[in-house]
Parts: sequence; C-alpha cells; structure tokens
Amino acid sequence: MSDTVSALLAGVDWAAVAILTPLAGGAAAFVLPDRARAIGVAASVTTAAAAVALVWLIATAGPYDLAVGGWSAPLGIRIAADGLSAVLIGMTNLVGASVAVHAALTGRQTKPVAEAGVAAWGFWPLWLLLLAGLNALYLSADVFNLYVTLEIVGLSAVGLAALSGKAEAFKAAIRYLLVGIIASLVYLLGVTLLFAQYGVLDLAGLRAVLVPAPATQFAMVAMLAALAMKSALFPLHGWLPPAHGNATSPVSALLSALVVKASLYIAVRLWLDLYQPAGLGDDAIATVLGVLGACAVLWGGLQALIAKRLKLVVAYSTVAQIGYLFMCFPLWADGREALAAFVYLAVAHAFAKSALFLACEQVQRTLGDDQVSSLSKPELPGAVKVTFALAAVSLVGLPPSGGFIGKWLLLESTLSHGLTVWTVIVLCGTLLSAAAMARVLARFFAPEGQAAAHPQVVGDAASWRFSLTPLLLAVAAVGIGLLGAWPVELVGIVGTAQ
Amino acid sequence: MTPLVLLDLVLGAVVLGLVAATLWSGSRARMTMLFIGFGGVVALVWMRLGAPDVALAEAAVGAALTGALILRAQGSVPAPLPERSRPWIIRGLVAGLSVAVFGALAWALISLDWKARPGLERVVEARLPESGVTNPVTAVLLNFRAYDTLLEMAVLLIATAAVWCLGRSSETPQLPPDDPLNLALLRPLVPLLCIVAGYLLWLGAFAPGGAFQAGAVLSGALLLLLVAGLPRAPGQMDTLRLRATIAAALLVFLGVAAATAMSEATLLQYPPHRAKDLILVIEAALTLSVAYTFLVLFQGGRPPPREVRA
Amino acid sequence: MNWAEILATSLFAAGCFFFVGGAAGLLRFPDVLTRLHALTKADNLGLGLIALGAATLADNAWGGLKVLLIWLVVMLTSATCGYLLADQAHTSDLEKPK
Amino acid sequence: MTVSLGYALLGAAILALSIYPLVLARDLLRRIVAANAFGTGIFLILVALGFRGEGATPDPTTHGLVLTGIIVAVSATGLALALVARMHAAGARLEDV
Repeated sequence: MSDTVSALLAGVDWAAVAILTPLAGGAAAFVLPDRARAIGVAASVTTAAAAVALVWLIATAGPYDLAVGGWSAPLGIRIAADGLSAVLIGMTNLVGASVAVHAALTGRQTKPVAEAGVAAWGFWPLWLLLLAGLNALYLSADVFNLYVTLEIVGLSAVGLAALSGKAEAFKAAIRYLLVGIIASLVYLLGVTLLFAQYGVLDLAGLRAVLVPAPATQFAMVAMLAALAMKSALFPLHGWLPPAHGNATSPVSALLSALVVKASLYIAVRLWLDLYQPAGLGDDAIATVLGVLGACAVLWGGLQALIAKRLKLVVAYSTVAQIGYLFMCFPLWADGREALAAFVYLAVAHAFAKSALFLACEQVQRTLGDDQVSSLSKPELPGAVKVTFALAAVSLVGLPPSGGFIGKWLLLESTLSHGLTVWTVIVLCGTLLSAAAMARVLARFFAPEGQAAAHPQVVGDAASWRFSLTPLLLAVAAVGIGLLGAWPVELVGIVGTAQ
Repeated sequence: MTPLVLLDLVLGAVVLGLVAATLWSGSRARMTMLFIGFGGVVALVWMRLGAPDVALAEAAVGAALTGALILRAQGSVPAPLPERSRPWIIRGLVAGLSVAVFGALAWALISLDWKARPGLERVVEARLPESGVTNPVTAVLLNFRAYDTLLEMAVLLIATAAVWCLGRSSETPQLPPDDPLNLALLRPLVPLLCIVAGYLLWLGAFAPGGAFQAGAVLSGALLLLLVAGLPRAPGQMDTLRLRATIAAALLVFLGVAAATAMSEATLLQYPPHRAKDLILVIEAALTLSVAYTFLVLFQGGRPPPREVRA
Repeated sequence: MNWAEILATSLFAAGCFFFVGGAAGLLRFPDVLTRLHALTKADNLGLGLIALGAATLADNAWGGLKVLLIWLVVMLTSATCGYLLADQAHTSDLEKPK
Repeated sequence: MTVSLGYALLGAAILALSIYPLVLARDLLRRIVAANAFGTGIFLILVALGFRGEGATPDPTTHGLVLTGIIVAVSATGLALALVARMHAAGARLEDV
C-alpha cells in the first residue's frame, strides 16, 4: 500500500507546492478581500495536504533536497528537509489548517471593520503569508535565505498581533516588532561574518568548511542570541505575554503554537548541524542556554500561576514551555538522542496551546472578559472545560499525552547524563504548571453561584462552531502520545544535505 | 590590496560624524534631515566600493523613501515628553555592551584573512552567460538567488497588507493648492521620472540599475502627484486595480515559479533561451509593485473606498 | 594629464568653491531667506560647474548630455523647493532672524 | 590597512554606535532610525567584503544580499512607522514601549 501511495505522490514537488500555494493564496486574499475567507481556508487546507504528502515521502523515501533554479551551491539556494524539518512541517500545517478552519467557522461573528478602522479580513493574507514563511523556513538550507524567511515570519506575526485593534495590542505589536527587527539584524550580522570567513551561505557547504575561528565564534554567539530573543528565551521574553495575550484568539494560537518554534528550530539546526560538528558548540554555551531555559521554566510557571487574565496564564505557560525546549541543548553533548524529547515537547505544546487559546475565545465571549476570578461562573459550556482539561493533561505532562512522552524522554536524558539538578527543575516546572492549570480547572468544575437568569452571552457563543476545533486539537495533543515511536523514527531520518 | 587613501579617511570621518549627529541630535526634525544626509553619503561609500547598484538603491530607497516615511510619521505623531533619563546602571550596561560588540566585531574582522578572502565572484562570472543577463547583480537577484527575491516580494506584501489592514490612511500633507509653480515642476518632472524609471529597468539587464531602483524612482513620481493634491492622482482610492498592482510582482513571480516547477521539474529553473524574457517580465511587474507599495507605505493605511471620494 | 582633464579639474575646483560658499552661507546667515539665497544660488552654480566638468570627461556626447540633464533636473527641483520653503517661511512668520 | 578592512571596521563602528539609542531612546522614531543605521553598518561590512580592489570585479553576491536587505529594511520601517501612528491614534503613549 505504502509503495503505491509513494509512487503516486512522487511525481510532484510537494515542497514547492507547500511554499507557493500559501504565497499565491496570500496575494489573492489581499487582492480580493470579499473572498479572503474562502481563499484562506482553501489555501490552508491545500497546503496542509501538500505538507502531509511531503512528510509521507520523506518518511518513506528519505530526505528531500533541491537546488532551486538548478543552480547548485554555493551559487544558488538549496531547499531541503530531513526528519526534523518534516515533523515540524507536519505540525505547522496541521495546527495551522485547524486554526484557519476555526477562524473561518467563527469569523462570521466578527465585524468586517472593527474599531480603530482595522480590517478583520487582514487575518487571511497575513496568515497565509506567515504559513508560506514557516514552510519556507523549515525547508531552507541557506543561512541568508533563512534570514529572509525569518523576516517573513516576524513581520506577518506582528501584523497579525496588531489586528485586534486595541491600544494595548498596537503597543505590544510595536514592542514585538522592535525585538524582531533587532534580532533579525543580529542574526544577519552572524550570516555576514560566516560569509566573510567562508564565502559560502549554504548549510551543507558551511558544515564542510567550518572551523573554530574568531569570526565564526562571533557569528555563532550572535545568531544564537538573536534566535533566543526571537523565541522569547528568559530573560528576553518580556515581549511575548502582551503580544500573545492581546491578540485575537486565532492569532494567539498561531503565534504561541507555531511562530516561536520557527526561530527555535533554526537555533537547533545550526547547533546540531553546524556548530557542534565543527567543535564550536562547547559545553559552556549549551549550559548557558540550558540554565536560561531552566529559569524560564520556573519564572514562566510562577507567572502563569499568578496571572490575572486567562490568556496571560496561557501566554506565560508558553514562556515555560520554551524553557523546556532550551533545556534540551546541554543534553545534545554526545549526539541527537534528546532530539526526540525536543520534538515531542514541541509538537505536543503546539497542539495543546492552540487548543487552549482557541478555547479562550469562547470563554471571553461567554463571560465578557477573561479574568481568572470570573471563571467560576456557571455559564461556561462543557466543551470548553473538557478542552481545557485535555490540553492541561498534555501541557502538564500526564500519561498518555504527547507532553508526557516528551517530559519522560527529557527526564530520562537528564538522568542518564547525571544532571540531577535538571531533573529537579523539570519536576518543579511540572508542579508549577500543574498548579496553574489546576487554578483554572478548579474554577471551571466547581462553579459558584447560580446561573444568571439572563446570561449576557455575546452572539451564539455556546455554538459548536467555537468549541469543535479546540476540542479536536486538545484530543490530538493527548493522542500524540499514542503514536509511539513513529515520530522518533521520523526524526531519525538525517539528510547528509542539511 | 588597495591601501586606504585620504578620500577614504575623509569619507569615513563624515559618515561616522553624521551617524553620531543623527542619533544624538536634539530635535526630531534635525534627526530626520541628518538621516537623509547620512543615506546620501553612504551612497557615496557604495560608489567608492564599486557597488553602483547598491548606491542607486541606497539613494532612492535608503535615504529618500525611508526619509520621506520618517518625515511623514514625524508630522503625525508628537515627540514624547522631555527625556526622563534611565537609571545610570542601565545606561552603563548598554554603553558597555556597545563597546564590547565593537571590540569583539573588530577583533573578528581583523582576524580574517583579508589577502585571500573567499567569495563567489568567480563562480558568478563563470555562470553569467547562462543567466540571460550581463549585469552580475541582476543575475544574482533574479536568477541565481531568485528564490530570495521571490520571498522578498512576500516581505513587501506583508508590510503593505499589514499597514493596509491596520487602519485608514490619514490626510496626506499637500503642497499649496493652485500654485502655478507646482504645476510648473510637475509637468516636466513626472514624465521625466517615468522615463528614467523605464530606463533604469531596461538598463538593469546589462548595467547598474534594475527593478528596485526603477520602482523607487517611479514611486517618487507617484508621491509627487499625491502631494500635489491632483484629484485623479493614483493610489488615492481603494480599488481592485490598486490592490492587484501591489500584489502583481508576487503573483507574476509565482506564475513563473509554478510554470518552471512544472515544465522544468525544478523550481525557478528558467529555460535557457527564455531566461532574459522571463527576467524582464518579472522585473517589470516588480517595478510597478514596488512603486505602488511605497505609495501605500507613505500613506500609512488603506485609502478610502471609491464611494467616499465620489 | 591632457587638456580635458585640466579643464575638468579646474571646473570641479570652481564648483567646489561655490558649494563651500553655499554651506558657509547656510551656517552663518541669520534667517531663512538669506540662507536659502546662499544655498540655491551656490548650489545651482556649483553643481553646474561640476556637471560641466564631468561632461568634458564623458566618453561620448550621450554621456555628456545625461550629465547636463541631471543639472537641469536639480535646478528645477531646487528652484521649486527654494520657493516652497520661502513661501512657508513667509506664511508662518519665520522670515525674521531669531 | 586595506580599503576593505577599513570600511568593514567603519561598518562595525556605525553598528556599535547605533546600539545605545536603539535600546534606550525614549522616542520610538529615534529607535527606528537607529535600527536603520544598525542595518547600514551590517550592509557596509558586506559590501566591504565584496570589494576586490581598484578596478577588480567586486563580488556581486554581496551586492545582491545588500539590495535584498535594503528592501526588507524599508518594509519593516514602513510597518513600524504605521504602527507608531496607530498606537498614537489609539491613545497610548510613545515612550512607554
């Protein structure tokens, strides 16, 4: 069966489809705002299908590699994908398409032009261009091309974050933009120094010639610092909670689940494929990243525990989850074994976090605000509560969820490296996030007071339209744990090219 | 290697002085003016370093357009309250960071082997005949690394779409109406700018020039028409045509990419005998899109729909 | 150095003299109108001389014509800009020295 | 000192000078201008790398990269300035960012 499928799929360059479709959709949605929603859903779903085909081919036939324009490196740009890229492309497109469908299902309720003159249809062109940027980023095998994709992702994310039209959202967006611009420029400085020393921009080409030298070391520190800033690593995370907390719910879901992972992926890619093999990735830098990750786990966990608004609870939990991902760096000292933990944590977080943020929308619409203190009102529909409970299972890391497998692999890896302190921190972080989730869930399931005689429900906030996608995403976040070793095997597919 | 000469030292001192004066200028107006001047002098530096394509783009985009954008913003947003100074420890830390970055960067740069520096000029030169154009910079931008340029079009569209969707354009500051001298300027200058844009576009195939420079010049003509307050100036109404022109570059580029992916089985691999035509088609679309994109960025939002004006 | 280069160099020198004069006027004169006077006059003449010098060094007549065209366009814009600035100064009462 | 290294160091100096206002300036417009200056510093290093001496063909790749960078920079600047204007219109204070 799988051979037939592979033969059927082999004729088409699915990677090109996964990049060109959302680009074309984004341009079309901008030109035809009246049709933006239809174009947006069609392009997101088509892109997701192409991405699934690409992942399938990588899983069955090995890594993907193409010299764009027929110009081989160092002259041209290569796009390539191994198992790590494949998993992240799959995650991005599945979560992305789900959020797009959710936005289309619930979008009818929003006015076309909100206050402050913001055009709500802008979500569609910006989201599609963001999707194209994410796919291009995971496929890029050229350090300068990665810079361009980072800019696509960064600028479209800022545009999306500002779309809610609130003053705080504009403020958060400009802060986000400034951090993004600085980080991109610092990354570009690193690229410049690599080109200065080697005259090569291609990842595989660089890997072949990289040696420890001052310019290369400067480049490495600059690029890792820039990417840590873009991924909101503690203490550079200050921009994230306001940006994610003040955006519209679908946008918060996309930013939290997908966008922060993109820059983190580049850091992992450069670390594992460039710096570490060249003998540059010494323990000190990995330890610094790991320690900052640990701080993020604790700080993000604490802030999530005391945050007053539900969306801020969820946003601070992203800061903590990013911390776990950075804690993987010191565990790669002798190979890629902790990559499985990284991938499980990243993917489970993407599904759980998008479910949570999408569910926040229904909470906000039902209660009129998202103060944690008002969550105990009994009007909330059951589906929201179930969604929150399931997503919390995965975020906290209870079996059999994807988050559990990720944390288990992480703990195992810390123990086998003798990093007992790390183990303790992971456990503390788990306790903190369990407490933060319990704080929300306790209010959900122990409602106080009577249901108001005339509930002030905005529109049809109790409709299935609001609860279907988040519920499915939350189920997926738990269900990932049942996939077993398949994702680990997929990540094991390593290209020589990338 | 070529040693530094007096000209370089003077140029370097002027650039450094200008950047310091810009960033520490007392008033905003002074900052903007100095920044535009800085762009102009940097364009001279690009000429000195044998990069006329970059010099043209710097003068047109880096100095003129960015300057116009900042001037525009400066008019609509009041300057903040008198500076409350930050705690000395923060100021000291950032100053220290700045010195440390300069030191580390200078050390990294000095440690490079400047006698035998690697680069791609040989490879570009060897493959230039296959590219369809003879200006190596155009060959890099629209053939060898055309994929970067395709994604760059997406960056431009994202910025435009975001600016477009975040709010309506505010009133554009205008030249005094009914002033005979304005028309006396516009009548010869606008057609001339259009001709220069076309010339730069055509020139890009074999000499310094190209779509970005042409687009910037064309947007200069459009901006002139806009600030002159002519009733039918382009870009004043939210129309299908305006949005389509802005997206044209990306759409045409995508068309070429999809066609090549299907016919040549490789993304953006032009058939050799068609390379020149394809590059010219893409560049023409690029020129138009870049010009109208800058027009929208300058207006800072989406123009009103047709009915409102009528 | 042939005669064209000698001619060009002396034209450049003369042009630079006017630019320096214009810059000195911009810095030293007391109010908007006199500053504009120094700037536009010196710019036009200075740039004209430099353009003339560049034109004598051009490879062919086309090159020379392009350089002269640049001069014409700058004259056109600087005349208009000078007028606009003066007009603005006039209406917003900035004519008087501070 | 060669021309290339000299101009590369000039780029480094521009970049370092712009860090302070980029991080600390109260006025958002000044921070945006500083970001542009920072970018110019990087571009200067790139073009200096491509310079191969008087009369020799420079490396056109660096010029292509810088042209791309300039367009990206103006896009980001345009978006940033529009956001600043929106923020002001929505009543938020500029120095609080």
